[in-house]
Amino acid sequence: MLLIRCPHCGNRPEIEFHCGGEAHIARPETPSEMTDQHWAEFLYYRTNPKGMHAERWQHRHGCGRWFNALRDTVTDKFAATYEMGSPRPDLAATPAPARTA
Amino acid sequence: MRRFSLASLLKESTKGHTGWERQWRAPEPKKEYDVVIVGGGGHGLATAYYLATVHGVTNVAIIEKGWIGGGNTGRNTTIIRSNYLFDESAALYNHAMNLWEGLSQELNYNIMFSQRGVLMLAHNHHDVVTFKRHVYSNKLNGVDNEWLSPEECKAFCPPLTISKDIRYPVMGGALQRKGGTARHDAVAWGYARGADARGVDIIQNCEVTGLQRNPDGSVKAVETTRGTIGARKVGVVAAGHTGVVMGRFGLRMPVESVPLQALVSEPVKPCFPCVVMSNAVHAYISQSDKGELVIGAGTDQYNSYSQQGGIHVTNHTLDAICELFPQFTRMRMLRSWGGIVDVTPDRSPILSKTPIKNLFVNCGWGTGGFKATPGSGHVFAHMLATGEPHEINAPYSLDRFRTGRLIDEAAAAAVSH
Amino acid sequence: MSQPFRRSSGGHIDRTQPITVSFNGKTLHGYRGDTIASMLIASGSHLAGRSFKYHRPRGILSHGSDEPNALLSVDWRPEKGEGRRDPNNRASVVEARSGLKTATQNHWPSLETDIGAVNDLLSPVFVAGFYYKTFMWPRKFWDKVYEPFIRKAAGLGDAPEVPDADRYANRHAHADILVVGAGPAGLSAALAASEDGSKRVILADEGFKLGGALLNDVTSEIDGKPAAVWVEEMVAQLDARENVIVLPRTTVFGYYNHNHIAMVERVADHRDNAPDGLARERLWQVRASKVIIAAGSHERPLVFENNDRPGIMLAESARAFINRYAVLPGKSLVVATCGASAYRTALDAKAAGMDVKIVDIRLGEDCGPELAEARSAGIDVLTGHTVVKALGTKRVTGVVVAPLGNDGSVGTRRTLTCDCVAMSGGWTPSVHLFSQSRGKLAFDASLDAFLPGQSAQEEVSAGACHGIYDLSEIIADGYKAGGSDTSVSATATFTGFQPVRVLPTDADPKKVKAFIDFQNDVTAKDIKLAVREGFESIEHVKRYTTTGMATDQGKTSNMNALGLVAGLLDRPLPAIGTTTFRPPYTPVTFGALVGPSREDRFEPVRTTAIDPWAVANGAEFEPVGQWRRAHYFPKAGEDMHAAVARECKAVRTSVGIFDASTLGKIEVVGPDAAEFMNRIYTNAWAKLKVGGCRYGLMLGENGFVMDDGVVARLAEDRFHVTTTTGGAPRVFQHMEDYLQTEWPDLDVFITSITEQWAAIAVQGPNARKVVEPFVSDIDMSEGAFPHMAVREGFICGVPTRLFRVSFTGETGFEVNVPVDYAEAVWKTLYEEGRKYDITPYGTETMHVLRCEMGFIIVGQETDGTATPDDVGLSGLVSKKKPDFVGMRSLARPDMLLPDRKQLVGILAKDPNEVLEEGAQVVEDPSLPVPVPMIGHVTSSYFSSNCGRSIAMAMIKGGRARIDQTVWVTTPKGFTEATISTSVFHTVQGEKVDA
Amino acid sequence: MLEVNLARRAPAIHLDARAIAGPVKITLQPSSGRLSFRAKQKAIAGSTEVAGFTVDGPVNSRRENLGLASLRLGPDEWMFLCDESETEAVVANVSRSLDNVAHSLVDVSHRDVTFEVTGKDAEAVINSGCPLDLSLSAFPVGSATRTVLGKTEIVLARITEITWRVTCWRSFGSYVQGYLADAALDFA
Ligand SMILES: Cc1cc2nc3c(=O)[nH]c(=O)nc-3n(C[C@H](O)[C@H](O)[C@H](O)COP(=O)(O)OP(=O)(O)OC[C@H]3O[C@@H](n4cnc5c(N)ncnc54)[C@H](O)[C@@H]3O)c2cc1C
Ligand SMILES: NC(=O)c1ccc[n+]([C@@H]2O[C@H](COP(=O)([O-])OP(=O)(O)OC[C@H]3O[C@@H](n4cnc5c(N)ncnc54)[C@H](O)[C@@H]3O)[C@@H](O)[C@H]2O)c1
Ligand SMILES: Cc1cc2nc3c(=O)[nH]c(=O)nc-3n(C[C@H](O)[C@H](O)[C@H](O)COP(=O)(O)O)c2cc1C
Ligand SMILES: [Zn+2]
Repeated sequence: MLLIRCPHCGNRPEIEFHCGGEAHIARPETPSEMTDQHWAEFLYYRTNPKGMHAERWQHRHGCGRWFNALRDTVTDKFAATYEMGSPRPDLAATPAPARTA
Repeated sequence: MRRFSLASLLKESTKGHTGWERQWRAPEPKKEYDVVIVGGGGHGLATAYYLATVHGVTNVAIIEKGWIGGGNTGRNTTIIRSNYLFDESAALYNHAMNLWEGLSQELNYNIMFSQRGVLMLAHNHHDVVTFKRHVYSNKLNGVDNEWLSPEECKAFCPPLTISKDIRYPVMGGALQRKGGTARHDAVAWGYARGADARGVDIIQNCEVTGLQRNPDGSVKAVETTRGTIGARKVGVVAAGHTGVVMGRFGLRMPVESVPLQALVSEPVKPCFPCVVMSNAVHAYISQSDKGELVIGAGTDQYNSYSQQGGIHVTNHTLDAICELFPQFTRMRMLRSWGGIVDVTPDRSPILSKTPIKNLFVNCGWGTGGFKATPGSGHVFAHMLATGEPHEINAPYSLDRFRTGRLIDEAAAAAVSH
Repeated sequence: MSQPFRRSSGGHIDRTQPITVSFNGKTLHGYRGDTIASMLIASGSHLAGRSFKYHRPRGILSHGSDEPNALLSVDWRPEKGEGRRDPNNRASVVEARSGLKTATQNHWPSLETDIGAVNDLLSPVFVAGFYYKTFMWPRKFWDKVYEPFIRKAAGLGDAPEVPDADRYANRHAHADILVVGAGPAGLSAALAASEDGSKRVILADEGFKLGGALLNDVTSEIDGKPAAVWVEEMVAQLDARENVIVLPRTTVFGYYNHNHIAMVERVADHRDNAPDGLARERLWQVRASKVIIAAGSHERPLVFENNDRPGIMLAESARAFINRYAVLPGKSLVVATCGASAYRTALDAKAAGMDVKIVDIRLGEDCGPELAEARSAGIDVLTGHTVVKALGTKRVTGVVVAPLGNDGSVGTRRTLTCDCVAMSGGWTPSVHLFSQSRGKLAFDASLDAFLPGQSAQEEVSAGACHGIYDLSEIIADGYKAGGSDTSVSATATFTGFQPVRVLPTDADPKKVKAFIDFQNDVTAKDIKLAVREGFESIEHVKRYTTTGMATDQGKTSNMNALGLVAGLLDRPLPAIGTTTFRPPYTPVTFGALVGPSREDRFEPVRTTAIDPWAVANGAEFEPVGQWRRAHYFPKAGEDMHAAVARECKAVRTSVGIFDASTLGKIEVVGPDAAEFMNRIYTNAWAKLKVGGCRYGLMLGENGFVMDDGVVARLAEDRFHVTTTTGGAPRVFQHMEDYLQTEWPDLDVFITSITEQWAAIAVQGPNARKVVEPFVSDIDMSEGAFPHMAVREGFICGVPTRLFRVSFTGETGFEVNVPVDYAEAVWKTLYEEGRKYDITPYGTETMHVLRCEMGFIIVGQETDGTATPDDVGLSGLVSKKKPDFVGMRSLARPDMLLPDRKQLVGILAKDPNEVLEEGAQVVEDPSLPVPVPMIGHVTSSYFSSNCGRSIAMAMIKGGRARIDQTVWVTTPKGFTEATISTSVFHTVQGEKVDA
Repeated sequence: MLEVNLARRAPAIHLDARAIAGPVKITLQPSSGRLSFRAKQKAIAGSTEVAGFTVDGPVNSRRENLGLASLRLGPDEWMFLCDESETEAVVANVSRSLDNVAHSLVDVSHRDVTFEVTGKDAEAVINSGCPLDLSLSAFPVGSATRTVLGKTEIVLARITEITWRVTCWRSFGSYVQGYLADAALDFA
C-alpha cells in the first residue's frame, strides 16, 4: 500500500486516496471544434510511461482535495506531489531525495 | 519434432529420459525475417504458430525480452470462457474456445485444458438480468451458457454457500460448462515447440528497443539489445509493455498498464470442482491440478510496471472468497504475485493496423486475455500474413476510439475476466 | 518410558508442565516448550508424512518454518467441536499444548502403509513434466479419467469443510524501527535502536521463544555469559522499555511498497485457556520508517541418493532438537557435511551421549579448527568423503560413503550404520524480505550466497541474513544496524563451507533419486531433464519441475537447484539469478488476511430510518448497492406477484407510501451553482425558477448516460440534486472532480445530504389528502404548488423540503424530512392514510409503476453504452449550450448511426406472459445459429393496472419498428411479441417530463 | 392534527454488550447541530473565526470555543458543531457574518452519528480499522480528520489522550459500532 503525501494533510496511506490517471490533460476549451481523432486522443490516449508519470490523485477519504503527483511507475516511488494548477515540477532542478543504503 | 505420447514416455523412462531433445531451439537471430513478433507470451507464440501452420509463413522470429511465457501468460488465473455478450466478443472468444478444445492434440502437448465449467454468480437483480441477457445472447450466437437457480449452483459447486443470510446471497448463476482452465505455462511451451518445429526462431533475452523505417515510412527493422533485425512486417504483442514498445516506435496508445494481482493457497486434496466468478463481491477461484486454490485479486488503482501491488487488494479479494466459502478462512495463502495488464478504455482488446505501414498491434487484453490465446493468435496471424484483418478481428481496430464504436462488455455488464 | 529419547535435563522446555498431544490417534508426551516435531522425536519416531508425488515416507527435516516434509492436520481445540481444524501445519513450529489433535496427511490407508507409494515405483515414468507428454488420448479422457487421477494423488491435506469457529483481528501500526527476527542480530539491533527512548521500536519473531539460533547453542558465551543467559537479559531489557513492542509468534510475511510491512501474530492457538472470542490471529500492517532485517539463514540439505529418508535432518536442526528441546534424534548419528557449522552438532550430540561420526566432503586441509576439536572429542571424521546414498526406507539405517579421489572419482564404498543423519550443505542467508522490498541481490562467491545489495527502500540487513556467521560479528552488526557501535566478545563460531551441488556418486545417475525439493519430489534428475529439454531460464526450470513451488517456497531447495542449473549450463551462478521472492514468507491464513471483514462486517449494510418499520411490517428486502431496501410488503399468504399487483393497484386507485430515502442527494451551493449545473447536466438550468424542479440527465465525458434525477432549485444559488441510489457516490465524485480540476474558477460547493434527508414518497389520487393535514407554512393549493415544484416549510411541525413530483404518474409528494424525524413522520402519514387504505410499497412496485409510464431507470434501461437519444431523451439535451460534459462525444460518427438500439415498448402476444428481463429479441427465430439479434428486454412486469404484461426493450432502430412483430427468447424457446411505444398506462394529470 | 412525537430518533444501533462492558467503551453521542461549512481559503483569508467558529486552525484540527467546535477537514472545508437547539440561530449567524462571501453552509445534523470511544486501549481499537498513526505525537489531542475505518469512511477526532470521537454517516453507524465493538473484544 502506497504512502502518499497529500499537499494538505501530509503522508497518508493509499486507501484514503483515489487515483485519477494521467495529469495535465486539460479538458479542451471548445470541444465542439475538435476533430474526432483529437477528441479520441483527449479521451483515451495516454502516455503510460515506464518511468516518471504525472498523475492525479484525490485525497478522497481525507481532505477531499485533488492534487498531482510525480511517481515512477517502475519503483512506485513518488518524486513529488503538488497542488492542482501548479506546473509539473522540473525534477532535474530539484535534487533527488537522498537515499542511504 | 519428437512426438510426445505414452509410448515415447515409457520408452524414455527405461533410459532415464536422456533421449528427449530441446523443446525449442535457442537460435542466433537471422539478419531478416518476413515477420517479427515482439513479445513471447501466449499470444505472440500462438501467432507465430498459426503463421507457420495456417499461412505457411515460417521465416518468423519471436523476440522476447525475458523468457517466453514470463509475462501475463505465466501469471494468470487461467480462466477460460467464451460467454461474452456482444456478437463481436462472442465471435472472438468462441473462436478461441473451439481451438482450445483440440489444442492438446494439435500441439501434441498436454495443456491440461480442463472443461470443469465456469460459474458466474448473480447476487442482485442487476446481475440476474445481466447474466440472463448473456445466456440468451450466447445461445443465439451458438455459445454454451445456461442459467442456474441457486440450488443448481450449489449442486454444481458443493462448497458454495447459498444461505440467504450472507451479505450478498446467491440469486443464481450463469454456467458455461465448456469453460474451465488450462495449464498456462504449457500453452506457451506447446506453441513454442510447435512453432519452433516449423522453423520459427524463438529469441529470448532480447529486448526490442526501437523501429527502423523505410523511406516510405513502412517498417524496415527492429532494433534490439542483440542488434538490428530486419523485418518486413512487425506484430507487437507485448501486453503490459505495449505502451512502452509502441512509445519507442513513436506511437501513443489508448492503453494503460496497471498491476493485477493473484494468489494461490497451499495445496489441498480436491475440494473445489469448478471455476467460480463473482463480480458483485469481486472473487475468482478455482483449484489447480496440483491442489492449490487459484484466486484472482483485483487491479491496483495506479499505473505501474512493477508486477506487485498492495496487500489491501489481496485482503479485499479474500474477504469476498471467504464470504462465499467461509470454510476457507483456515486455508493459507502460499504465494501472491502481480502482472502488468494493458487496459483499454472499453476493456476490449486491440488487434489492429497502426498508422505505420506493416506495423500491427495485438494488445489490450487486460485482465482477461489468456482465454483468447489461440483465437487471438489465429486471427492475428491472418492479419500479419495478409495485411488485412480477419473478419473476427475487424471490429477491434484502433479506429473505434475515434468513431465511438466501442465494444464495452464491462459497461454493458460490469463483468471482467 | 513414553519419551525414550528425551534427555534427562536441559533444554528450553518446562519440565514442570507435562503435556500430551494426539498424533494419528496415538498419544505423544512432552513438555511446554516442545513442538510436535520434538515430541515425535522424543517418542523415537521421525516418520511424519508422505511426499506429494511419490508418496515416499518422510521425516522431520528441520526445526523451523522451512520444514517441507512434516506437515500435519491439526485440530486446535477438538473439545470445542468443529471448525478449528486445518491442514499443512509444520510439525516443527506447532507449539505443543495438551489437547491438540494432529494427524499426518497424504496417505491411504495409513502413514505406515500407503498405497500411493506405488507412485514411487512408477517414478521412472513420473518425471518432471511427464503429464505434458501424455494423457492426450482419447481426448475426452482428460476431464473424466486422467485429471481426476492426478488431482487425487496431488494436494496435501484436506481442506477444512465447515466454517471457521475462530475470529481474526487486524491492527495498523507505525514504528520508527521494525526489527525482523530476534536472534542475536535482531536483539542487539532492537536494543540499540530503542536505547534513547525516542524511537518506537517493534521487534517481531516468528518463533514462540526469542533468541533465534542461540536457543540451540549451549556452548557459546557472550561477554562471559552463556548465550542463553545473554538472550534472557536482552529480552528482559527490551520488555522493560516502554517504546518497544516485542512480538513473539509473529511472522513478518510481506514487505510491500513504501515500507508497508505485513505480519501475522498467532494470538490464541498456543494458549491453554484462550478467552472465548479472543482472536486466533492478528494481522499487523506496519508502516515503518526503517526496517532492520535480522532474519537469519537457512541451512541447505545435501543432495545424495535417498537423502529424504526419515531420520535424515539438517545438522542445525539436529542440534536444535538436542539442545533446545532436549531430545535425541537417535542413538547413532552420522553428520554429513561440507562445512564447519555441522561440527557443532556433532560435538553437542557427542556430549549428549550419542554415538557420532562425521563425513566431510572437504579435504582435511580445507577444514578449520573444527576438525581438530571434533577429533579431540573422540569423534571419527572421514574427510574427503562423499555420501553415496542412505539406506533404509521408513527410517534411515545407515549411509554408504566413499572417499573421493583427487580427480573426483568415487572410491571404495563403505557403510556406516546409524539411525540418524545430520546433514549440512552450507548456509543461505534469508534474503526473502529484502528481495520483496525490491532490493537488488549481489552474489558473494566466497559465501556461495546471494546477499542484500542495493537497497530500494529504507531497510538494512544484519546478522546471518547479511552473510555474517560469526557470533561476535553478528552482534556487532546488529548493534550497528540499530545505530550503535557496541561490540561484545563471544565464543568464536565454526564457519565456512565448501559448496557442493549434488554429491559425487558412482551410481547410475538414471537410477538415483536425490531430492532437491523434498515436498514436491523434485530430484536432481528432474532438473537435468528440464535443462536438457531447453528450459534454461531458472524461471522455466522452476515451472517445469515445480522446484521451489511447494509450501516452503524453496527455502531449503532453491540454492541447490540454482547451483545445479548453473553447473549444467556451465554459467556462473549469478548469471542464472534467483526466482522471485514473493509474499508471504511463510503461508498465512486467509482468516488473518480477512480479519474482521467477515459476516456482518464483510461490507456495511446500510439501512434507512424507515427500515425498522418495514421490518415490523413484514417487508421482504433486496440489496441495492450497499443499501437494504424494502422490496415488497406481502400480506399473509401473498407471494411477490400478488403483493406487487395489490400495491400497484392501490397507488393508482388511492394512495401508496414508499421509502425513497436511499436516493442520492447533493446540495449544490454557490454563486455559480446554475452555471455549474449547466456544464454538468445535458439540460439548461439558468431559467429554472426558485421553487421549481426539473428532471436532469447527466452524461459521462464519453457521451453515455451516467445518471439522472430530479433537481430542485431552492434559491438562486442553491440546488437540491437527487441521483439514483447506486449512482450517488459516483455522481458526487464526478461533480467534485470537475469542480476542482476543470473549473476551479467556479464558486460552487457540493455537500452530500443523502443521509440528512429521508424521503417519503406519497403517491396516488389521495396523496394530497394524506399529506396536507400535517403541512404548515406551505400553500398546498394546486395553483400555488404545481407539479414539479418544491416548497420549504413544515410537516408534523418538523422542517420539510416538500417535492411535488411523481415517478408513478400519479399525483405525488416526496416528503423530505431530516432523518431523525422520518420514522415519526412516516408513521403519522401512515396512520392518516389508513382513512384511504394507504398501502406501503417497495422497490418492485415502484419499478412497475414507472414502467407503466415509460420512465427509464438508469442502469436498467441504460447499461453504460446508451446515449440520451437511444433512450428517447434527446429532448433533454440542450441544443443551445456551447458545451456540457459528454456533448462532444455525442457527435462521434457511431453515436449517430440509425441502427443504434433505441428504447421501445414490447408486448408479449399472450398478455399473461411476462417476458424475461435480459431476454433477446430476434426478427426470425427460424434462422440458423448465429441468429441475428435486434435487441433485448430491459424491464418486464405484469401490470395489474394495464391488465397485462408490459415490457421495455432496447431494439436496433426500434422507434421505426413500432407494431413490428418480433420474437423474444424464453427459457423454452421463443415467444411472439410486438414492438410498441414505451408508455403503457395513461393517467390524467401529471407525468414527469422536462 | 395528530399528536406527533417529535423526538429525534437516533439510528437503531444495537450495542454489543461485551463491548460496553470492557475497558474500551463505545457509546453513541447525543445528537447535536452539525453544519458543513465550505469557503475558499482566499475568500475568508485573514478571518480567525466565523460567527464564533474558529476557522484558522490547521487542516485536520479540532478547535473548540465557548461550546462551538470547528473541525477543519480540508483547506476549504469545516464541520461546525453546536448545541442541537441552537442550529437554526447558528445558521443565521454564519450566513449573516458572511453576507458577501461565496460560501456554502449546509445543515447535516441528521446525516452523521458520533460514537465516543474511550479507554486506555481505545487507540489500538481504532487502529484495528484505521490506518493512521494515532500516537500522541502524530495525532495529538485536538486533531480531527476524515479517514477510513475498515470499509467505511469516518471522521476521527481526539478529545483527550484516551477519548476519541468517531463520526460516520448514520447508515454506517451499525457497521462502525460493530467494527469497534469487535475490535474491543481483544482488550476485554
Ligand atoms: C493476475 C492475472 C490474472 C489473470 N487472469 C486471467 C484469467 O483468469 N483468464 C484470462 O483469460 N486472462 C487472465 N489474465 C489476463 C491474461 O493473462 C493476459 O491477457 C494474457 O496472458 C496476455 O497474453 P500475451 O501473450 O498478450 O501477453 P504476455 O504473456 O504478457 O506476453 C507479452 C510478452 O511481451 C514481452 N515483451 C514486452 N516488451 C518487450 C520488448 N520490448 N521486447 C521483447 N519482448 C517484450 C514480455 O516480456 C512478455 O513475455 C490475467 C492476468 C493477470 C496478470
Ligand atoms: N556457523 C555458521 O556457519 C552459521 C551460519 C548461519 C548462522 N549461524 C548462526 O545463526 C545465528 C545467526 O544469528 P541471527 O541473529 O542473524 O539469526 P538467527 O537465525 O539467530 O535469528 C533469526 C530469527 O529471525 C526469525 N525470523 C526469520 N524470518 C522471520 C520472519 N519473516 N518474520 C519473523 N521472524 C523471522 C527467526 O525465527 C529467528 O528467530 C548465529 O547464532 C550464528 O552463529 C551460524
Ligand atoms: C495457475 C497458477 C498456479 C500457481 N501455482 C503455484 C504453486 O503451486 N506454487 C507456487 O509457488 N507458485 C504458484 N504459482 C505462482 C508462480 O510461482 C509465480 O508467482 C507466478 O507465475 C508469477 O511469477 P513471479 O512470481 O515469478 O513473478 C502459480 C501461478 C499460477 C498462474
Ligand atoms: Zn489531504
